[in-house]
Amino acid sequence: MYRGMLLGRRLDERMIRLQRQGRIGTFAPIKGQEASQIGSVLTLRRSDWMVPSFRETASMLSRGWPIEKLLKFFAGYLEGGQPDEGQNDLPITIPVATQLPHAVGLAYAAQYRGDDVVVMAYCGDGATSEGDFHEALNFAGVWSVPVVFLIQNNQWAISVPLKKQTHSRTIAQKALAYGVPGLQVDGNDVLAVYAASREAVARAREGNGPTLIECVTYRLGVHTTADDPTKYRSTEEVAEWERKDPLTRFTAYLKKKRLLEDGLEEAVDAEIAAAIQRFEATGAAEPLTMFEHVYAELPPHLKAQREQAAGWLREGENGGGTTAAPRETSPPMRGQRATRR
Amino acid sequence: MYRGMLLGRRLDERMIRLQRQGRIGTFAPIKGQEASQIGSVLTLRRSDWMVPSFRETASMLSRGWPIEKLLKFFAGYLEGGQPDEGQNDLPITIPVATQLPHAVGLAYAAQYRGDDVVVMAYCGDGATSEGDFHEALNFAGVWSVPVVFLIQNNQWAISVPLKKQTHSRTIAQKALAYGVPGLQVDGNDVLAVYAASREAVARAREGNGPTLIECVTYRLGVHTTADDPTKYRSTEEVAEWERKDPLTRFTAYLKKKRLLEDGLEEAVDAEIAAAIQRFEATGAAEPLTMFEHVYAELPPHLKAQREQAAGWLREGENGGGTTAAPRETSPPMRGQRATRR
Amino acid sequence: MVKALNLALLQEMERDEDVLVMGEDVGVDGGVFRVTEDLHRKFGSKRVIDSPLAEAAIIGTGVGMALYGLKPICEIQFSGFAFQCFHQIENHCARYRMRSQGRFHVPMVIRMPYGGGVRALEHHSESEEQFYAHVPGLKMVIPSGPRNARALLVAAIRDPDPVVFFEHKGLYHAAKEDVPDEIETLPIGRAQVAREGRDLTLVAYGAMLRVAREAADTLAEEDGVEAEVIDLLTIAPLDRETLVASVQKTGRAVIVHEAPRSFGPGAEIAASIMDGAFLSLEAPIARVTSWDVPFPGFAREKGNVPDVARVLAIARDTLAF
Amino acid sequence: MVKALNLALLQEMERDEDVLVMGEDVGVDGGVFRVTEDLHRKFGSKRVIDSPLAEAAIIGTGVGMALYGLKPICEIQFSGFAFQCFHQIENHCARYRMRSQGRFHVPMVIRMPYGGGVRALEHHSESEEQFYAHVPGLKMVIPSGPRNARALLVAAIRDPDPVVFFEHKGLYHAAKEDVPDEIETLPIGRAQVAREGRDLTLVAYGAMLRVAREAADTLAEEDGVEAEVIDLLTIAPLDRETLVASVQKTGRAVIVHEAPRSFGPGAEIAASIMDGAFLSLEAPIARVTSWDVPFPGFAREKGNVPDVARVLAIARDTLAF
Ligand SMILES: Cc1ncc(C[n+]2csc(CCOP(=O)(O)OP(=O)(O)O)c2C)c(N)n1
Ligand SMILES: Cc1ncc(C[n+]2csc(CCOP(=O)(O)OP(=O)(O)O)c2C)c(N)n1
Ligand SMILES: [Mg+2]
Ligand SMILES: [Mg+2]
Repeated sequence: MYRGMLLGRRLDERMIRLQRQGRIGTFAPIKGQEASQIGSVLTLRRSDWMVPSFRETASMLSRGWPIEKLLKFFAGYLEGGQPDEGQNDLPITIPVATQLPHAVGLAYAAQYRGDDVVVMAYCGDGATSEGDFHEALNFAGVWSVPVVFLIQNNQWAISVPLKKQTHSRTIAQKALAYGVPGLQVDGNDVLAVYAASREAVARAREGNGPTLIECVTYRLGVHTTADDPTKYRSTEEVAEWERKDPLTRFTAYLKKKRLLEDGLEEAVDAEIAAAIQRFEATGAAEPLTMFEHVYAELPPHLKAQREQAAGWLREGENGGGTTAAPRETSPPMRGQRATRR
Repeated sequence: MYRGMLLGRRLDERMIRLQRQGRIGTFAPIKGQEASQIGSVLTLRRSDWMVPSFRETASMLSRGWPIEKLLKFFAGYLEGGQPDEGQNDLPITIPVATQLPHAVGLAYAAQYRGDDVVVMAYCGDGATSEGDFHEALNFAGVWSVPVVFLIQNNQWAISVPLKKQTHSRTIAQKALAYGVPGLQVDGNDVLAVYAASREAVARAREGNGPTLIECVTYRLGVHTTADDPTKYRSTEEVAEWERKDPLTRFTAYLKKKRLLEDGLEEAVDAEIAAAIQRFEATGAAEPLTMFEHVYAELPPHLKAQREQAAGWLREGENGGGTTAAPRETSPPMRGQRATRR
Repeated sequence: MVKALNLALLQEMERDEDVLVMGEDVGVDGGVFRVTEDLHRKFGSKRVIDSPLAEAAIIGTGVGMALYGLKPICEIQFSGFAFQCFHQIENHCARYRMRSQGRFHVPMVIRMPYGGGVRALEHHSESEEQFYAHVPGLKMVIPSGPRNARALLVAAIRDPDPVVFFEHKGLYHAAKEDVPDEIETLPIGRAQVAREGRDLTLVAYGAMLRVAREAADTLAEEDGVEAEVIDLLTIAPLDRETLVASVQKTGRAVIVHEAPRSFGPGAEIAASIMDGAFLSLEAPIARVTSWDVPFPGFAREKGNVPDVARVLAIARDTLAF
Repeated sequence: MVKALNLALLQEMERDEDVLVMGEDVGVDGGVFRVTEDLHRKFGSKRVIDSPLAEAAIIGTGVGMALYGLKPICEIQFSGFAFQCFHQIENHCARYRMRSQGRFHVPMVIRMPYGGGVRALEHHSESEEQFYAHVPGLKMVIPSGPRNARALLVAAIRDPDPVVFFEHKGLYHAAKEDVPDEIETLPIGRAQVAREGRDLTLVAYGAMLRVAREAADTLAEEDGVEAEVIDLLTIAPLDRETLVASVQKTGRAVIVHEAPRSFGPGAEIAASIMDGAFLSLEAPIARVTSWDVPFPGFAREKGNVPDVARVLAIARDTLAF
């Protein structure tokens, strides 16, 4: 549990540096939300399903996503969205709240097949304003399927604070609209999150339907690496929440109980460093694979387009690299008319 | 009040006959919901706005929509969706729940301009499942705008009963998700609806924001004239609700109080008959007007298309009729190539 | 055509337990057009699901079921209400294979009634095929009659990719045809030559096929012109081979569709034919379509939707070019 | 271009109290691309509205405001998230004039950043103009640089019809140009000849204009070919006159866009040119576009989005036809 939180935090910090160096693109750090993620995800079995939003690094790592896959995702390789065969997770979803109905559908399918499966779906406070949130919760309620909606209420949706997001006093009470139990927990207390999630997962597993859990937490860092939070929130507010940092808090608790292993930080850092090495060793993306996963079989027009693209690559100066298209100075290709159909 | 309910009921019956005769197309009867509609709409001032769904005949008549306009709408003339200049109503909206955000926007605009305006928006129980319902309510709550959401919970959305529509015990409690007051009233008691609506309208007018009102009522007839409710609900259920018929109930009440005017039925029927005559006297739709309301000004491609269509009409055997295109036997038009651009 | 579609659903559900049906009023009521009639009685409410009124969740939960390995057939009650779920279709149905680099795919069918000419209310008469045809990862199918409707629906259900399946409301009851007992399929992605000819190619699909056929008959009778009629059946991926081969022979083409003209399906069909048969073209490829207006209410629809007379006139223009 | 757009908003808001700005993060934060920077400070939170996270309601409430007589400018944070509100756009923005037979209209602008080449996440790099161009009742505008962006945005705000206004992310900071102090407008519905030529017509818009221009320069230098470059500026209604006039002169055309090819905007452009300039055509009209694949992640985007080399090669093919 602690390891998961620590790994999340340390990787976050490393990723910010990688982003600054241009080795990965925009991503969403999790600093401050480690407890909400780890406390909840650990209540799942391997056979259960996890449906992340875009800020669940810690949950994903805990589910076994290799670090280098996450890095790839944020480096613009869709390979980073490919769970291993048999791994019951959906990939990162960028369009806010759109993953929630998928979670409900998975839960329905599991129930239909008679499988002992619970689905946990993540989203943020801002996501609760989307129509998809509403429709997913409503379907889950009517169908009484085994799904847990884990809302990380980190107080902000980019620059929009909760009070501009909804006039509802809590997110938890939104569950009432669907006849679904709603809980609110201190999302910075990993044990509280664990307890609430365990209850919800158990309820789902026993066939008693969905639960909504609101984890009250805080995004201590930037929204994404493209964001400047000083434009919209005060340093006092951040400082106040920094005092409630879930990692500091759990560290103190474990220290008091003398439960903290030695050398954990070093081990975690070494794991990250090794993964980054593996990430950096991955070759440039093969552009032609973009034709591979459009349909099960390549239809004629895509075959033609693929051939045309392949022709480009063969003739291009730097064919095969990430910047696959021939540069403007390369000899232009001719005679492709036949494949243009 | 009584007159409005009676007019709604009688017109309903006449419209069903018109539909059976093929003089209008599919429409949605209101039988059983007259109290919910009249009790609510009468709390509005003329300067307020009314935003109907597709089953608000009584509300619309009460707001001054001429009967023949409604008939035109259901006869496939979009002229039936044209409110008079200065009439603060939106036209009938077919896509379920999509009108609700419009109501919120109207209310925002009124508040922005400082106008003393309340907006009342109608929808059904089924509509509450749509994302647009959720998003509209949420915006209304955050913005605290003068809007009343009047939900006619008539127990069915076509063939889907309320318990398959949502697992929420009431529709009223859905308001909690938005920090908005929610009321449930007996929608078959016109005075109760009036009282609740008056309270909500007053709250809005005083700047205290939106209210959701759930009118518990029942659709006694078919969903639309294309529907066969015997496929999905029992005659016992219908019979039970027929005993609660809001019109019978209000008639009995007024009779007891000796408040019922004589000759009302005849007057209402005469009004309907006159309107139907006017409706039947309207000429066939001029097809070329379909180009008129696409943009403020006709762009070149529509000018060309309009000319081409006009050519058809001139040459067609039965040009100018509702079945505007020339029949297959008419001499085909030539030389339109120039306008095809 | 309603019966043929119903038979396809029935037989595929009998064949494969993973096939589910979901949508508004598809269960007890049997669908507002009766396409899912009796399925609820036969397969129960877990397999024939009367969903709440929310298109995005119908598709969104369908995606989840498909990711799990089921084969949901989702009905959108009218194509005019499918924009409510367009984000789920574009963001996810069409992309899950790519987004997960092949780990997942979405073997789902999205059925919807489309098209005009049936005296329907606002938003009930449109032809929106273009929106789906432009989305990579989707397949877009429109049958023109009972037999091919059934065969294509079976193929769509078995297809590992998401298929948007349009059913013309005007054909539901009008079109009658004998349909064999045993299951048939037709390949998705293939057009059919519905009538052979050498003077002109008429391209159509859905309810416009009949219009094109009748125009071809009249041309033969009155003008001595033999028009080839191509029934697209699949809009995307477009069967360019069949189109090009025909126009290489005829040199002239007229495309007929109900969708508005500008940026419509006829544009791609024309552009593709030009790509492949440029040197054979003896006249510009013409398009007979609805006008570029929002559907103007059914009192005016006859002036909007293409009919035989319009096709004939434009065909004669094209022949005389 | 960000500054030019910001100036247009500022000046129009100063000029007309009915102009409002609404969207996610457009207020205090000034927009994720800073297009609405400082407006919140100047006009307050009633006119520059930080909305909750719900695209359909942003457009839906915007429609309501417009029906009341205001002129909302709605920002969708990225065009990839606009399908969440596509039903409001198609059902209502585009149709209220028709639906109410002229009693109401929707003088609203829907701004969104679009396009690839900026190393962005999934759903952040697409070009969806086709979807809007096919909807009757909408206008669809895409500027290619700061000055025309500002002039077109002003025109869009003043336009009585709903305008979908795409801003290419790659131009926000890259494109620099002097912009005069006084307000300028450009007519919506008119293309511009960005470079005159007599041998070939290159049609482009948005970020592809630069690509087409560079290709034209190279053609002049290396091949002695004078290409005419047309900057569409408005996608719909399409300025067919300008296109046809150009190709009547050059006889050859290559269309460049970032949207996927099939059923894309290039199809209509090609079909329209064929309609109007058939007898002048000396080669099939070619299209240089992104491939028909979902956006494949930015590690592969250079292989997907058209570049100068591809345009050159296809242009030379077309010239050699
Ligand atoms: C449908 C959609 N609209 C807009 C965005 C842009 N966007 C990305 S994250 C975000 C805010 C999300 O807030 P919240 O749900 O609270 O999650 P958090 O970022 O706080 O984790 C926005 C507006 C998006 N990704 N998807
Ligand atoms: C977005 C959308 N989806 C589906 C439909 C088809 N439809 C028309 S009415 C209706 C049921 C509406 O139920 P409810 O909201 O309870 O209103 P009621 O008909 O009971 O008045 C449906 C599904 C529609 N008009 N719009
Ligand atoms: Mg948040
Ligand atoms: Mg109802």
